[in-house]
Amino acid sequence: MTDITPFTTHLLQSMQAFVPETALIVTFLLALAADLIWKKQRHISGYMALAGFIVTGFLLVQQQSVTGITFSGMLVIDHFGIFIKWVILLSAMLVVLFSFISGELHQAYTRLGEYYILIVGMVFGMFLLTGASNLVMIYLAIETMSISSYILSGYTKFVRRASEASMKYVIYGAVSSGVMVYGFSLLFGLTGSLQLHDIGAYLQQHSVDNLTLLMAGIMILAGFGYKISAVPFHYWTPDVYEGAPVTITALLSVASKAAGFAAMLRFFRLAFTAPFTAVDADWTVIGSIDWHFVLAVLAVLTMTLGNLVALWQSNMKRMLAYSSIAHAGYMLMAVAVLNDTGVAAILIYFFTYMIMNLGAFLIVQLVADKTGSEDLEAYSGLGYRSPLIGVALTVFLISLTGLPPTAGFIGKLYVFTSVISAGYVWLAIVGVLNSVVSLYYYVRVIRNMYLRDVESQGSKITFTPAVLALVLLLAVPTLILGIWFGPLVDWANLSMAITAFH
Amino acid sequence: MEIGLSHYLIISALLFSLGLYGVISRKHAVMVLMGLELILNAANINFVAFARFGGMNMDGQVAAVFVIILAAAEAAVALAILLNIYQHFKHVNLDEVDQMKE
Amino acid sequence: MDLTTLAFYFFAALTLGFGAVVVMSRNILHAAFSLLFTFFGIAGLYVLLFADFLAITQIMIYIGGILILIIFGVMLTTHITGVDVKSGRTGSIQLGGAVLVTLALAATLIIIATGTAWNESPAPEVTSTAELIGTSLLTRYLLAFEAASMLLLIAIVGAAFIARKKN
Amino acid sequence: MTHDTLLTLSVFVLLTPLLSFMINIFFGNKLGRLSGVVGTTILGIDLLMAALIAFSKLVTYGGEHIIQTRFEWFSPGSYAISVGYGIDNIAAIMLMVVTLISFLVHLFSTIYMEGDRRYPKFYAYLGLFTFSMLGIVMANNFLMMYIFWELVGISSYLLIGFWYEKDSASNAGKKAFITNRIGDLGFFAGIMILFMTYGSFMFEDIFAGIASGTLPFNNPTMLTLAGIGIFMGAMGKSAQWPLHVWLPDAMEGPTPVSALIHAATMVAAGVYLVAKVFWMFTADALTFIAIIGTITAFVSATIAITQVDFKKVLAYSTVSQLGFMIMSLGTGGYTNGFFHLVTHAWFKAALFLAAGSVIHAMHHAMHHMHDHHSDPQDINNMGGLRKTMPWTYRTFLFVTLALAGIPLTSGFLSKDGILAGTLAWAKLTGGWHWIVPVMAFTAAGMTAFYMFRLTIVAFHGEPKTKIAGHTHENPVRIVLPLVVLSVLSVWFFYSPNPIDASVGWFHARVVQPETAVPAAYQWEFLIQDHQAAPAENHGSHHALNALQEETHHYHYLAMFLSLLIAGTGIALAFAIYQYKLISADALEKRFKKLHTFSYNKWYFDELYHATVIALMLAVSKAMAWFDSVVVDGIVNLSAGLATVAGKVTGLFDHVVVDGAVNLTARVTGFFGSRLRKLQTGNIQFYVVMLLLGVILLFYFFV
Repeated sequence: MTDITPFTTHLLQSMQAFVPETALIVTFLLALAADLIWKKQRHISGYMALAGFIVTGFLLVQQQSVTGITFSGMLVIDHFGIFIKWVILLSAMLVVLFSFISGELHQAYTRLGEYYILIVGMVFGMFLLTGASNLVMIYLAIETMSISSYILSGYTKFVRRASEASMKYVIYGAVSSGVMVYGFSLLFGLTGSLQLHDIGAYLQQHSVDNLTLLMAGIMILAGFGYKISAVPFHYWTPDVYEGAPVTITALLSVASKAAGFAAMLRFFRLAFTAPFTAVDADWTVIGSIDWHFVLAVLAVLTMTLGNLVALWQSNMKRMLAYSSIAHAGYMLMAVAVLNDTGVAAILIYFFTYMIMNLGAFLIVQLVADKTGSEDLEAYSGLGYRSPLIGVALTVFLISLTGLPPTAGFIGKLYVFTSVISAGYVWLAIVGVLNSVVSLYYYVRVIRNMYLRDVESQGSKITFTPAVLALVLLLAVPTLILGIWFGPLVDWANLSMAITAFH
Repeated sequence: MEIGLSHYLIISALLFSLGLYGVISRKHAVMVLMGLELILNAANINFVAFARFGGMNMDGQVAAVFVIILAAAEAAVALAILLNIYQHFKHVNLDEVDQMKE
Repeated sequence: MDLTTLAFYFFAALTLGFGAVVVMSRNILHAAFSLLFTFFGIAGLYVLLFADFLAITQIMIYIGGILILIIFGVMLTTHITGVDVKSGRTGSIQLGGAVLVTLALAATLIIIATGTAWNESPAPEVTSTAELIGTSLLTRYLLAFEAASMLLLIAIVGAAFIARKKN
Repeated sequence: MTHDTLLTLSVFVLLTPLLSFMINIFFGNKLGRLSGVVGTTILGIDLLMAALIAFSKLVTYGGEHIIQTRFEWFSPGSYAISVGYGIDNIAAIMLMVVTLISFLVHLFSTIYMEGDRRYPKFYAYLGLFTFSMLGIVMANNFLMMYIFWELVGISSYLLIGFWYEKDSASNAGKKAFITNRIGDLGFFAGIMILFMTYGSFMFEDIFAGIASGTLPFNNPTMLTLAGIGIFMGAMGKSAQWPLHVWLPDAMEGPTPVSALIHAATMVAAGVYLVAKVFWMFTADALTFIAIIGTITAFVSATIAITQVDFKKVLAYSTVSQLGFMIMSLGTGGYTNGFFHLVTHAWFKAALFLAAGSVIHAMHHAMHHMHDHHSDPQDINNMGGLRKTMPWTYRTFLFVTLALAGIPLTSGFLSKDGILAGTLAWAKLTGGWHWIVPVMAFTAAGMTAFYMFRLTIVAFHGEPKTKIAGHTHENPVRIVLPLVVLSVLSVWFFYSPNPIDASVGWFHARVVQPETAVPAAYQWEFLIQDHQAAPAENHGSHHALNALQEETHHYHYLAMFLSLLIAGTGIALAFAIYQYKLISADALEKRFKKLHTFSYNKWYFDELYHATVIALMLAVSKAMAWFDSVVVDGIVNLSAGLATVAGKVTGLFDHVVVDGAVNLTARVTGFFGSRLRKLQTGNIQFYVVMLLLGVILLFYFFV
């Protein structure tokens, strides 16, 4: 019998680093129980979920200084992961708040027990994904969040569109993760390890067959690409975003994308670039495959397709789906440079993207609840029918375009700076051209709100103060972050180093 | 000829492709799910074969265990979703479930 | 040709032959039962690869669980008595695409499988893998093991919700 | 006032209009009619503070180049981005221009916008606009310049489209917005070239970098391109050909807005930008600027001749004058170009406000007579306003003289300087460059002609309609701004000598900066001779470079020529419009028929034989032919010339500018429409595409 004392010590330490996730599990179970006990309370599990998220947030604050490799290398806790976890947690909290006021959900159900429970489960999966440093863990975490989101995207199951979305999502997701697992198996065969650190170390010491490594890498990219909606793995995105309840669409477009980016970055950092250095601003790619170029091509494809097709959309949710594809493309540019500055840029971008995108979706939700339509036409004269909503949506769209003085400008600025300073001027130019194209379709909405169908402006749309407060909660930071973003940048710079040493 | 690693890998590659063919070509959603199972099994054969020929590296077998667990969970959820589709469309032919497009 | 080789070819043929039937058969029930034999063939391959525990698992979970689930799915979504039990194929253009893509991928993967210098080393003698896997699951993979139980719980909650007819 | 006090006060000047915006946007509905009072008061305070700053900077610190501050904003990657703001002499003068005109427009609008249901919003937008404009004035770096530049674009978009119920107004707003984006694209590219080379957005860093001999990408052409890129931003904002198309349409906005934005401030932003970064233009870039300015000045003058809409005439005249300013800067006439900006701001604002006064009176009269069909802006509906609106007429006449460049007005001083400058420039550079002064003088003549045509048709003679007869002079809050602005157009404010500006304070305080561009890429004559002019000789006793010397030589020739040409223009206007109206009581059509070809021919020959060379004769033959084809009431050849020029520019706008915009839209739209077909809705097709993606990527990167 071997001595298991070192293992138990390690396990106890790991458990301490696992408190936020544990809190999520407890929340999941409590919400499940609460839902069974108080059957009359429509939002009881929602309140539990929100409370659980707040507790998780407190625990995350406690963890701010923790860095370490836990559970025998399954999970890494570092500043980078914690930043992404904040993005996930904040967006989940906001989406729960959106759900409280969603007419779409309440028309269908008197109780929403499973809805909030599954959101907690999804957040748990995403938390795991941000730290996962083992291929099995990555697969497991992706499946955990995916299975929750398959169900959630079809949650309004009496709606045909939602059911269709759910079905497409599950099939596409299953194939993507199947392809990814196959890629994992090839990587395992090449290096004999499932541990990302060990894979990196092995690749550095041995030269392996390039073709195989490329195939494995691309198959794995298909899995990550599916999560972050990168072209050509994006096909599920528009249909699922359109069909799913808008609250879930919002969550998918921000949180699940953030988790996907985190896993992808960590994977590239640990497995495909040289490890063993604590502070290494420029990562050195192992082997002779030019991953910079591969990722840059994906970035160009992603943002170009997203923007060009978005021009043709008349459904707001679908348009925002393509816009979210385009934004994934902008962020992929910063992935392609594969260095710490790029990571910082992505973190900044994600934080701003979270606020502005959730804001846009919130307004889509509000308008759909009031007018019963997600069509662009429903926004005609909105600027006069509900001035505050009109102004807020304008702010969000300008921010999504990336014009100053909004948060979106700062995100884009940092991404472009990181790309240019890494020497990829052509990539930045493509990015800027794409931004110009995106102006067309974002401005189209603003034009509809202010310059079209002014006759029908008679019917005012009013919202409760709570709803307006929620809108302002997102619109004001969008503007403030456009001017005062020092703390965000400092935080991102603090979090940009992905733990890469053993 | 000695049965080596590559024999298993070829089986796995063929099974993987068969699974994909099934996913792409069958109308009936349940058959698509069967194709998916083949894909995952192909990956599993890889894991186990690499484990065996990589010096009995148990990581591969453990990975296979997890893939099996997840395949089960995924199948359960996918079938539940298909039942729901059946409620709406009275069939589960994937090529006729295409209301949302472009 | 020794017994192991013979067994390998037998199981390989079982796997691929019935695998082909699964994806080609027009009758869904035929496909489902062919899947049973495919899984069985794979379990046999696992035995040949010194993965006895996995072979058992494969039979238990796949044949005892997933396959039953799938057959239920067939029952619930098809009028057994009608013609619906047959599944047509998708349009011919897409079918052509499917064949092409599949062949291209298969060829590429086989080239890779045969042409790569894999990380190989001689295997030590092992009697049973069950203990090794058990130890792994409860030490190195403890977190994954626990997380998988979370995942199953989520899947149960979700599947139960979505399959339920009433609100 | 110390430097620090001055800088602190500038922040207040900048933020005060923002306060007005905040108050009016959030409490506008509660304030109602009071919002005008609030806005005007706030602007009044702002004006006083700005005056204090301008006085302090120009008098106390006149010799210092700039009083500024900078601080590090943030540092992405390896860069450290600094921003800041500063007041130099031209900024101090611009502060006065912006706040004073904005204040007067606020005051004017309390009457003009009375009864509009979005009255408070109007004041909010005015506040926002003033804030953004002041931001441009104070920026001492490209980053802030660009940010405020866009803010100005947005607020002007709001103001132009203020009456969005009118399709034409909202379309005009869009047109302005989009056209400006085209220019801004160049602006952005220019900034990026500089930023990538010098790693800073600060003017001082970039100019120091250029002066030290570092060139973008080690290539002088890139420096030229960066300059042209930045100038493209100016082309958009300052409505330079071929991006001028938006400005006349922008007249759909309320008239006080036209006065503020499209006459005095925003359109001047482009000129201001060129002056601000004058240091970094190479000789090639300057030549490009000069040519664009000249074309603009000439083309839009030809168009202005035939317009019948009161505001359209003024709009084209504005474009033309902006062309003069840009041309002057391009030919190295830094001081005169900026001088013209300032003088033009006063008298053009006055012209627009007078137009507003007339339109307001016409509206009232129409309302009184229950007429809702006539066009209150058509000058053919006016006439005889001299008697009903005496104050408007007097001020209008005086500022028209200023615009025409008649001595004793500020316009004479600045325009004369520009014209002399073009002569000097052509002399020094030679060759085909002589076309610049030729076109400049022609445009100046046309300016005098069309302005007097406008004055005579609208104000002189008998009322052409009953409406015009029923107009009345407006209240004092409308007339006072007119008087103030007219008074500011008297020569006395700029120079003690009514025919020579170079002895005045303006020339002493606005001194052409030394170019930062290495001598090899710059006009020789723009480089100061340090031997002749010791370094301590800054401020009022600055050294003159060769161009300035030459400009002095041409001063009297230019004065003589421009007076001759302007006089001819005015005389023609009187001959055609005033005289005929008096002599013939017949209807307008008959009046036109009475004036035979010979008279027009004579006018044409006179004008062109005296001024234009043989090239123009060929054009004139084409004109004559064109005239006979377009029978419909083209009464003189100058009008024919204008039509052709207008058509050509119109064609250019439609085919090239619109075409480029449409082409981009079509190309992106084409690919978008094809790509979206991939989204078939069939999940299995998606899976095929996924696998295809894997395979293609694999073989692409192998």
